[in-house]
Amino acid sequence: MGRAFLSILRRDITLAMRRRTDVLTTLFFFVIVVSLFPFGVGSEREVLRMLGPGVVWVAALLASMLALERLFAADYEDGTLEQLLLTRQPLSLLVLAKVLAHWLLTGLPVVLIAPLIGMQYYLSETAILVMMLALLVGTPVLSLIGAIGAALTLGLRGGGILLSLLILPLYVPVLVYGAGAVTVSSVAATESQPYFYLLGAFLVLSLMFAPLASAAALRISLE
Amino acid sequence: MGRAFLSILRRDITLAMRRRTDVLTTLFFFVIVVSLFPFGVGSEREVLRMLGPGVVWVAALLASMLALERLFAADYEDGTLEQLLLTRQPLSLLVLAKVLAHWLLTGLPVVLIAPLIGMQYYLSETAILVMMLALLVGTPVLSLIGAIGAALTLGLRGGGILLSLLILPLYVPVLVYGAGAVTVSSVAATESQPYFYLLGAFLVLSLMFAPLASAAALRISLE
Amino acid sequence: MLQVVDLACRRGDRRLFSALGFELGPGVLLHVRGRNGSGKTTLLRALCGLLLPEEGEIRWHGEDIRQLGDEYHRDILYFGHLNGIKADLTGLENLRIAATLDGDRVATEDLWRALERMGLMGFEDLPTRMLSQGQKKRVALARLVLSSATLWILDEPFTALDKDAVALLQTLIANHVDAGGLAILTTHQEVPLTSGRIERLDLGTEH
Amino acid sequence: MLQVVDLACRRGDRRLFSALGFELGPGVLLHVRGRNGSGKTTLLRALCGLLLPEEGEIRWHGEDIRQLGDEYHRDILYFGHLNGIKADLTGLENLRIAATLDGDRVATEDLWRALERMGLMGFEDLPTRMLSQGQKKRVALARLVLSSATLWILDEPFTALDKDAVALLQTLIANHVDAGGLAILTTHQEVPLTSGRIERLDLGTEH
Amino acid sequence: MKVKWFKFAAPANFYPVAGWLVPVFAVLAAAAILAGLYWGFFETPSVLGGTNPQKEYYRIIFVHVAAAWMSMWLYLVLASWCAIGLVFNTRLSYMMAAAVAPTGAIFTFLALWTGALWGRPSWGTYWDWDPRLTSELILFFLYIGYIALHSAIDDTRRADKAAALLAIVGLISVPVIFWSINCPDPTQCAALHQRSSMSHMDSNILLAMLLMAFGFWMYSFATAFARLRGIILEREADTTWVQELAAKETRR
Amino acid sequence: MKEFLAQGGYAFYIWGAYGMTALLLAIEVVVLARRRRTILARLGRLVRMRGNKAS
Ligand code: HEM
Ligand SMILES: Nc1ncnc2c1ncn2[C@@H]1O[C@H](COP(=O)(O)OP(=O)(O)OP(=O)(O)O)[C@@H](O)[C@H]1O
Ligand SMILES: Nc1ncnc2c1ncn2[C@@H]1O[C@H](COP(=O)(O)OP(=O)(O)OP(=O)(O)O)[C@@H](O)[C@H]1O
Ligand SMILES: [Mg+2]
Ligand SMILES: [Mg+2]
Repeated sequence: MGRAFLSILRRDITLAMRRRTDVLTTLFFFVIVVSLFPFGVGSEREVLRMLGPGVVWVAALLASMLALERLFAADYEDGTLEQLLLTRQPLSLLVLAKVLAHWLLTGLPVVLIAPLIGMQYYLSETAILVMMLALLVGTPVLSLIGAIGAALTLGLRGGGILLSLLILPLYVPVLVYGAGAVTVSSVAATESQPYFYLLGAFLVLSLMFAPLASAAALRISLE
Repeated sequence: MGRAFLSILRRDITLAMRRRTDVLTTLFFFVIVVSLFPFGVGSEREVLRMLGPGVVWVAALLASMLALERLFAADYEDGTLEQLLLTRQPLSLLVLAKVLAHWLLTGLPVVLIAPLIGMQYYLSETAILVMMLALLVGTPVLSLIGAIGAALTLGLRGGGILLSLLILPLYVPVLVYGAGAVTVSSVAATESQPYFYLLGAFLVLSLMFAPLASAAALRISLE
Repeated sequence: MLQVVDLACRRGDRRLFSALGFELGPGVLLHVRGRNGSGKTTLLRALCGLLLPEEGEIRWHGEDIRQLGDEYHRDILYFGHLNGIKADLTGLENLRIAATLDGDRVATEDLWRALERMGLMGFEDLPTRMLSQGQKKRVALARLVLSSATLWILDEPFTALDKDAVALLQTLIANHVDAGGLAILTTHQEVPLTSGRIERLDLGTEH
Repeated sequence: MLQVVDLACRRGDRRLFSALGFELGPGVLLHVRGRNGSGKTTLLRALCGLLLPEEGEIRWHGEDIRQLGDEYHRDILYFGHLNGIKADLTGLENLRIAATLDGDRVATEDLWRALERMGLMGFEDLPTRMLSQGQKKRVALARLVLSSATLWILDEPFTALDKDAVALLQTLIANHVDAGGLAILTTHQEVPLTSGRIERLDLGTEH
Repeated sequence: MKVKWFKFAAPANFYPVAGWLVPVFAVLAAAAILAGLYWGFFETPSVLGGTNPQKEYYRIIFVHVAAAWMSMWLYLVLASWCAIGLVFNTRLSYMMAAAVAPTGAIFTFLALWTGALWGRPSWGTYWDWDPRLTSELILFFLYIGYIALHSAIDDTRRADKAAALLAIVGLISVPVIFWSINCPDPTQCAALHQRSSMSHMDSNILLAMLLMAFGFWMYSFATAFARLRGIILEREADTTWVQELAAKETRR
Repeated sequence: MKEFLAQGGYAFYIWGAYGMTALLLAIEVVVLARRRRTILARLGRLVRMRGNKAS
């Protein structure tokens, strides 16, 4: 079982590395969306500082969601997903491996680039640190929840946008507490502690249930 | 030639109507993205009024871009695009038909729902009117420019996000003048006139060149 | 009519064939043969103008097809590994669009008849997504019934078809060639080809 | 070993077959026949458990396959219309992952040998995207060489293969069946099947 | 007397039962709604006292509250049928779920719309990012998601199951979403909008409101069963009983 | 009557709310009825087709 998990993980990472752009594009998308706002909103320092956390989180949400669309799609189209269903491994384990790979390739880079973005929006150093932490705990939740939607919309025309319709509402709690933690940290960094407890709880819950739900959804979609 | 144009136009609209949700999902995506911001930013009236035009335009950009990803992809995957290349019709004409269908299905609904969004962000009535007009002139430009990117990234893995990387920067002028027109209109509606001239000029230019460029890009992608 | 001069094609970093030359007059069927990966599909796509050959020239009525452009497209019909039909449209709609784009004004009755000829009675009104592998292929091949093109380029048209369909397709090709058309095809299946003049081209021998 | 009781399947709003029943012991090759759209693919997918039949039951060693779940997957190998290989990985990598997921620990040498056996010498290290139609199919079929599954379910495995590959695949199937395995396959091509006991199942007669 | 309830789980048997029930519920709905409207418009004061007086516009309450209640209740019903369908694999429960969804979406939209029209005179704005309003909006998105997913898949069996799974995931998330919007700061929650005066509400108003809510409930039954009949006919089109029925209908 | 319709100057809001409610519910009922008719018509056509084939 462990070997199967690792094998899928390695496979997905290799695939992404073959097309090296894959990793970079999510990142660039995130950066571009965040950088677009000042064009639309104006570039006053106070305004941007207030907007910062919200914009970063919304952009992270969108980036994660966009990349999710392809989470199972490629495997579905070339028939490898069918084959994954027919192996002797528990499907939810394989799903977890795929989600982990996905997060390593799209979520983690976003966390790492956050300081740069924070600077664009004149955030303080504590705020930037809190933002990185919040993203670190929050983005895996996004990937896990998103996997359910990706599995459900597999192979449907216009799937990408349907997917966003289905899962963006489910992302709201993460968005609220993720952005909240950063905003509150401007008072004192410790203020954001309860936010992190909640984000952590979301992570644990989604780790437990999302792979099962995604596996069930995949079985349905491939019927 | 006219018949071929109409035939493609009708085909793409029929295809979208077969899955009636296609049209609605772009719309709902737009609405959802716009509604997400207050969760991240907070819901003070003054802040939201300031953000409104920027958020609406960024959301329109993203919605148009996401839908664009599938503009040629479906035709590419099932081989119909290959066949379009081999007809006796000028390819740029067929491309124009496809872009027009795309705009009717995704751009126009966004224009029509804008007033509702304006209300969520406490915009004044003139501002809402100006926003609708600006979207009406600006969204076709987005579709036309996007088509070039869509043609270039055809069949590449992670194409969606690569596409955004290529075309979002090109969208910036439209974003700046589109959002600018709305913001400026809070002073006086006539203030926004020069913005509209510019948006109109963008539209004319992209109508002339984008179909040709897209056709050339398609030829390259299919080699 | 079709003249291939000193053609060379490369995929990736392997040169598949070079100095390939032949000439085909009306009423000829060319059967391109070769083992898997010998470059048949590559050659056919080059003949359509979808792929730029590395060297050499392809002439149609004496003119380079790159100069001819859309005019050349009027005279050819290409059928590749992909079916080229939209899964969400019915067989009828697919066929109508194909005909319109080829510039032919075809009556709906003719479309029905073409589909019926392909053994799709009762399935014309289903989205092709709901058809089996072979039925999809039949829908795609219905274009042959209506086509007014002179040069047919068919890449493995027989796969996934059952016996009846194979026989039908054979007749179609034979009729086309007998009427002075040109056909170029590949197939691995043992299909007896019985048309006017049959030529064979073997690829991949140098490999 | 495999027992099909009173099976009925429906696609869309058409019932494809009903009251289908048969039993296969070891060393049997079942050739499912029928015209395009008669339900062969549907039956094969149901036998894998990928598709829930409308009625009836499929038993493996006397137990319902739905109860068996992943245990049943250990014993079967399915090969469908899609190749199930990743275009961006090389043939070798594709094969290694397939073997790992099947739970077998396979040495790299065996992988090389399997690919060589399929006539892919010199192509093992290319991303499969760069292979021709038939070569892709060969990569996918290399799984058969390594497989330890008892029941092979093959949906049109011969399409796109050239003569050598067809002959090779025939030998593979024959060896498997002679060694007490079970194979179920469909094909429209005229391929002489020469294995232990051959049974035929004709679908679509009621249509 | 022992009733074999599971007998009705077969669409063929439930079809006539539903046909029977539709007019009954329709009549009940019409009666309750008319009575509620009468009571609401003619037996209630035109100004509600208090520190912050509500003028005539408070009469929106009769549609607003009824629609808001139905929107939440119907989602619960929808998700329950979906769960039953997934567990017992009964076709009828999926059909029930699909039949309820559009009505639920309509009521959700109405709660939003009427709330907005109430908010303008009462709060001075059509929309506010108040927790209850916002979660109603999200509920609307969930309904739309269910319907969109269901209609995006044309293999009905897959559509049923996939949409059912989505509905259940949504059901689990609704409380979390509601609570996260309501308490954007985990240490203290924002106030709910006007949770207050239900207990000391004018009894006439209460009566009218309850009548309207009952009427909407009955209306939901009627439309859901009517839609269910359509769905059954569509999906069982090639069974003999439907064909006999169709033959009978056309002969008439 | 006029006074009733005016609703103390809040006619727009009240009738806007009730009007939309009435409209949507009415549309739903009409759509349901129309859909039933089309389904029956299609089934009828199917029956006739089958009948023709049998005879
Ligand atoms: C979950 C959905 C909702 C429920 C259960 C609900 C329920 C209620 C109830 C029971 C009242 C009467 C409060 C009282 O006792 O005075 C009320 C009032 C009101 N609701 Fe809602 N509502 C919901 C959604 C909405 C929405 C979406 C809006 C706006 C778009 C809205 C706007 C209002 C307004 C403006 C009032 C009048 C408040 C006042 O007294 O000034 N409600 N709602
Ligand atoms: N997704 C689907 N939805 C509805 N009907 C379908 C679907 N897929 C296939 N069908 C129908 O089911 C029937 C059987 O299809 P199936 O793919 O099993 O045929 P087959 O015997 O494998 O044919 P072929 O030889 O062409 O591969 C066909 O008539 C087709 O119209
Ligand atoms: N996209 C590509 N990039 C690089 N090389 C390619 C690509 N496509 C094909 N090739 C190589 O070109 C060669 C010829 O491929 P082609 O598809 O023309 O073969 P074919 O004769 O049609 O074979 P088959 O009978 O299997 O269809 C193959 O050896 C393959 O490795
Ligand atoms: Mg080929
Ligand atoms: Mg098949």
